[in-house]
Amino acid sequence: MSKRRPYVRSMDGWWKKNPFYVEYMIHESTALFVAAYAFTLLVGLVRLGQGEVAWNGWLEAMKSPLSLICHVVFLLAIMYHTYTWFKIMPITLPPIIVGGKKVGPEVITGSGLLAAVVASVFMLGLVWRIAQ
Amino acid sequence: MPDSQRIIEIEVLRYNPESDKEPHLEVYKVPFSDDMSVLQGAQYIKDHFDGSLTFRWSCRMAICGSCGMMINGIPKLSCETFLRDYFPNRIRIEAMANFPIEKDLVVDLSGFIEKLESIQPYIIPREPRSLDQGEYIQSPEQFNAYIQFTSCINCTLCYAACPQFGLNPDFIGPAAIALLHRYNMDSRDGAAAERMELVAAEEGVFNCSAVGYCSEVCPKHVDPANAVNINKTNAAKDYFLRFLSPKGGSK
Amino acid sequence: MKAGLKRSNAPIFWSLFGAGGMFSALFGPVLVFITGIAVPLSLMLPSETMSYPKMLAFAQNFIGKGFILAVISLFLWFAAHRIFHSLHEIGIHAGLGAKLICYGSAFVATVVSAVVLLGLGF
Amino acid sequence: MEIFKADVVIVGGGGAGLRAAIAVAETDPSLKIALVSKVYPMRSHTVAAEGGAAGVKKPTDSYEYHFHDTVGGGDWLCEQDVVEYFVRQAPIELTQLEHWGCPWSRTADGHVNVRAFGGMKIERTWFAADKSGFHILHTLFQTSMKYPSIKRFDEHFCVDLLEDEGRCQGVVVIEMGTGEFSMIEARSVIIATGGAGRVFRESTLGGIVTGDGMALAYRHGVALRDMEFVQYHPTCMPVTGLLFTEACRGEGGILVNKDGYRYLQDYGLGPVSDKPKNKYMELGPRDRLSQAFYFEQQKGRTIEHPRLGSVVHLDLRHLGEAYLHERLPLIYEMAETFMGLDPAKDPIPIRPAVHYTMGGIKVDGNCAASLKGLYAIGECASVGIHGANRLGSNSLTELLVFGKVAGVDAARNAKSLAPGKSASLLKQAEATEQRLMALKTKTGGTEKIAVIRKEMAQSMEDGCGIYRMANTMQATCDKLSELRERFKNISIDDKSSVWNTDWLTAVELDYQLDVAQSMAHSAIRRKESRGAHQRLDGFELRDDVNYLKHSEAYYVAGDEPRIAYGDVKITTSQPAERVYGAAGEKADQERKGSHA
Ligand SMILES: Cc1cc2nc3c(=O)[nH]c(=O)nc-3n(C[C@H](O)[C@H](O)[C@H](O)COP(=O)(O)OP(=O)(O)OC[C@H]3O[C@@H](n4cnc5c(N)ncnc54)[C@H](O)[C@@H]3O)c2cc1C
Ligand code: SF4
Ligand code: F3S
Ligand code: FES
Repeated sequence: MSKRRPYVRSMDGWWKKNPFYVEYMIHESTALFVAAYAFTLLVGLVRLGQGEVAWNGWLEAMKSPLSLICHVVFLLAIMYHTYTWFKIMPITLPPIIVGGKKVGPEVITGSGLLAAVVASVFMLGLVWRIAQ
Repeated sequence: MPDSQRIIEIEVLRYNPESDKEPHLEVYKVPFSDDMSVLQGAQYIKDHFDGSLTFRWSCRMAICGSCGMMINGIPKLSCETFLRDYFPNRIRIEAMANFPIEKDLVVDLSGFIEKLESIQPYIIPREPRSLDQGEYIQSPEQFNAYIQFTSCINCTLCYAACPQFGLNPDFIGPAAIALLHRYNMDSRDGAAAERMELVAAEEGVFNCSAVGYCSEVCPKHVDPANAVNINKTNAAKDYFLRFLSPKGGSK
Repeated sequence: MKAGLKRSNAPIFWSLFGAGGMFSALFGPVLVFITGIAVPLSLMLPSETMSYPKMLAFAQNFIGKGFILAVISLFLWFAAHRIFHSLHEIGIHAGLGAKLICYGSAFVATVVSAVVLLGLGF
Repeated sequence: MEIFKADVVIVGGGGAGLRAAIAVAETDPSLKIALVSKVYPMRSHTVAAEGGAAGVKKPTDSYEYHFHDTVGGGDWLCEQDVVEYFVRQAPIELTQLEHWGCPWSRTADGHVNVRAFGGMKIERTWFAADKSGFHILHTLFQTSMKYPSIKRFDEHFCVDLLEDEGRCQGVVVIEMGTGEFSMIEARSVIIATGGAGRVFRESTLGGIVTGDGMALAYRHGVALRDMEFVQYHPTCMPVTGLLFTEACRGEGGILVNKDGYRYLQDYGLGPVSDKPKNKYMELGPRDRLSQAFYFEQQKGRTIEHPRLGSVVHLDLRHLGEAYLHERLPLIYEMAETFMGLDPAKDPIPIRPAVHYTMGGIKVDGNCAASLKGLYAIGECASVGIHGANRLGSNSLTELLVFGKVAGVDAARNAKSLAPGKSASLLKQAEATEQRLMALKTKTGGTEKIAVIRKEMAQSMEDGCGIYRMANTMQATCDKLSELRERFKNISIDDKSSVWNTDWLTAVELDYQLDVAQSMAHSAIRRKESRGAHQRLDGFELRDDVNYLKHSEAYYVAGDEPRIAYGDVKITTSQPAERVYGAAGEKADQERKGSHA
């Protein structure tokens, strides 16, 4: 009879054990804020479907201090999501060869962040024009 | 003060399956010099304090892949980690995380080896060639497509780093997928479709949530996270292709 | 190769996750800023930017409909996937229940959005 | 005790063992192969080889050149017929490895590239960056998984051979994870357990390189041949012995003593030139460079370091940081991490360390030992290609060429024989188990493993180092006999079954003592200087009249080994003087002249 008795360690609380994991959990949790924001928009959409009064009520609610505070939090969280999304991007892409050399991870992350900035400016500009 | 009189405290997670119910920490005071690795620290303990201390090692030059352990909670090769970098603090060494502990610092690697075997880690020729025809020709581009993924030393530090493997030991995991990718990307090989079955299976790439720590701790810069994540895209393509073409991707 | 391998259905969810993650990374911050901060406070943008007629017109336009649906639905599919995984990671193995709640709400939200958008006409 | 029945059992999962396993599997898929290794195969020390594997590749090269380099490099103690076969098979085997996926470095047009190596006239060393051994080993290991007939016994420690009816019929192994014994029956047994350099103090070798297989065969009456020839590599890290590859010198690194003087010019390797020149100065053969170090030390011209001992400097500074990063990245990293110095700014302290055992289990050209059914391959074997001094990059090729030879012949042998009598084998296996269990459970021992090991290593270095003298060799022989006695009183802390490395280390030490004895006693009998065996006590010259002979050490239970001598097979190359540097060039020209 074998005397082996392999000991399996518990995974409980693993995410607290290493700063790398803590960061991972934080960036994963930004999804909560994305969801909350999407639900806010969903409510808005439903209100829009219910007519002008309902929609104006929603717009009014968006002006409440609570809503504003929430949205500042959403903004920060989702910006962090954007940052980490592009930070991880290099591991998800096949190697990109430019001029016989592999493009470095910083370049990929940088390009992603740049794309997000461009998209934001474009969107703001578009909305601004429509609003005029 | 001469080097040899400096003493560092090494705390070791000990576990003897025949007498301990669970692992416990023990502290040893080890004299050390600047060029002494953590592995040599462990050897000092074995030679001078307790011959029963058990760990794997061989090459001492970071190439055989046997001496991985958790050093202050981080998966590292103990032969290329130096005591001087921790002194005067205490250093804690433990068996690699996410694996069952067999004894002290030795973990059960049989699951990993089975995974290596399961990925068909050999050339299944695209075009067979006889020895008289000489070597296959590979352009620098073809060579560069896979060479990075050949440098894995099977140290399994990436498994000790990957929480998804910890949570689901059936996950094929970073190093094995990196090796699978190595063969898929080799211009001599033609069996990527055969290997897809495993990539796309429940044990396959979709267990990975892109934590990325595997690549962070890899001592040979294999970037296994990249291999895993590229194959998610491949597997997804294969999945949807099944609906489009009558033959589909793989089975 | 091992026998009895079961193909994972993850690609469906993973693809939605990826699309939503990318979409929210690119447009999330600016949308939050516009709808939640700039318009309510009339900051940079006039407050009638999101007036009923304007929004109605937007929601009745093909592109507008598509955009609204994409934002709400993909954001939620992305979030649902991550949250489901995180629950698993912190050791809450609610299993099927958690799966239903996470992906279910994304699904319901998608359907509701689609119904409302259709109801608003063209 | 569990019993496994195989047709061929291979002990050792390094390059040699794996190549043999594949050869058996390809020869006859119906044969059951047991591959035993005390570490997972990819941990075997083949993994550490950096430089590459020799095989004729360029159109300007020829088998004859490779043959002459090898035989001359071996100081004419090679089996020339075996070398002839070897040089012809080399390119075939290296190509085979390419077909299996080995990522050999390539030229821009996609063909395999070759590099220059010490003692080789023309570039013929196939390499995979500076990790050739690593890639060879992993390629073989992974390819071996293709064959269902290879059953691996990973982390199983071989402790004995089984012999019945005058032939070898299996092995006894301990599963390290459980401490349990099993017996593996087979009609052919191949030993591929690697070198034994760990009997010395400073070596480039991994902890597993303890000469187990040599001792196993030796105890069963098989001769260990040419054991006195132990190669010192001239440029190693002091204390740890880690290797700084020959490429450091190939790229232009120089060796200087404490006065900053390029001392090699004083030892027949000059004159000094600015650029590295093949077979001159730093690019002379390993034995000569290591010998020069010794004399510098004797003359007090080495640098005395409080902790590192006597060293000279490997100076790479003039190559510049950028170039070093490009050409010698691993070496740069090693100097930084292991020694905490920057090779672009500081010279690297180095000294010679033990690197390779030329000798080993005596086998014929089919790798068959004198005990029927037993084969040996790789560094543990002496098939006869290295003679008194191995040329760098010949041994990796040897693993492949002779791994295959042994595999094919072992398969043939297994098919030609009927299975043995299990009962009689089992009795032997049980006796072995009892002997080793007694070693473990015995109490009251006072000798520490680490102490005996240290004394053995120190004494081997003192007596059987780069230069040897009768009195110091005698002291080593005496010391080893003393340690053999003291070993009987060994104490083992760990009494458990699971993963008892304390116990297995003691078993290894037992093997090491045997091998050390065979080396020391072969050395003291050889009253000449040849290749890696250099004496300073009146036998400074080669003596072809009396010693153009292989030494053969035979085990004598409880006593010192018996040394006998065997003939050297000479076909086309008659012994001549081995000269390098300007003298070497002159000799080459004279030879050419006389041929013309
Ligand atoms: C640093 C370094 C660099 C080198 N560079 C080169 C080079 O550039 N070119 C070249 O040609 N040569 C080189 N060499 C030499 C060459 O690498 C070795 O000679 C060769 O790899 C030995 O291979 P092997 O298969 O005989 O043994 P190994 O690879 O050492 O394998 C031995 C096997 O036997 C097993 N084993 C041992 N004892 C037991 C036991 N009791 N029970 C079960 N299993 C056992 C081990 O587990 C292992 O699997 C170098 C050597 C070193 C150390
Ligand atoms: S991928 Fe890196 S960390 Fe993982 S086993 Fe290979 S070398 Fe080790
Ligand atoms: S750490 Fe694990 S989750 Fe993926 S990116 Fe690496 S395999
Ligand atoms: S001992 Fe080989 S990798 Fe550390």
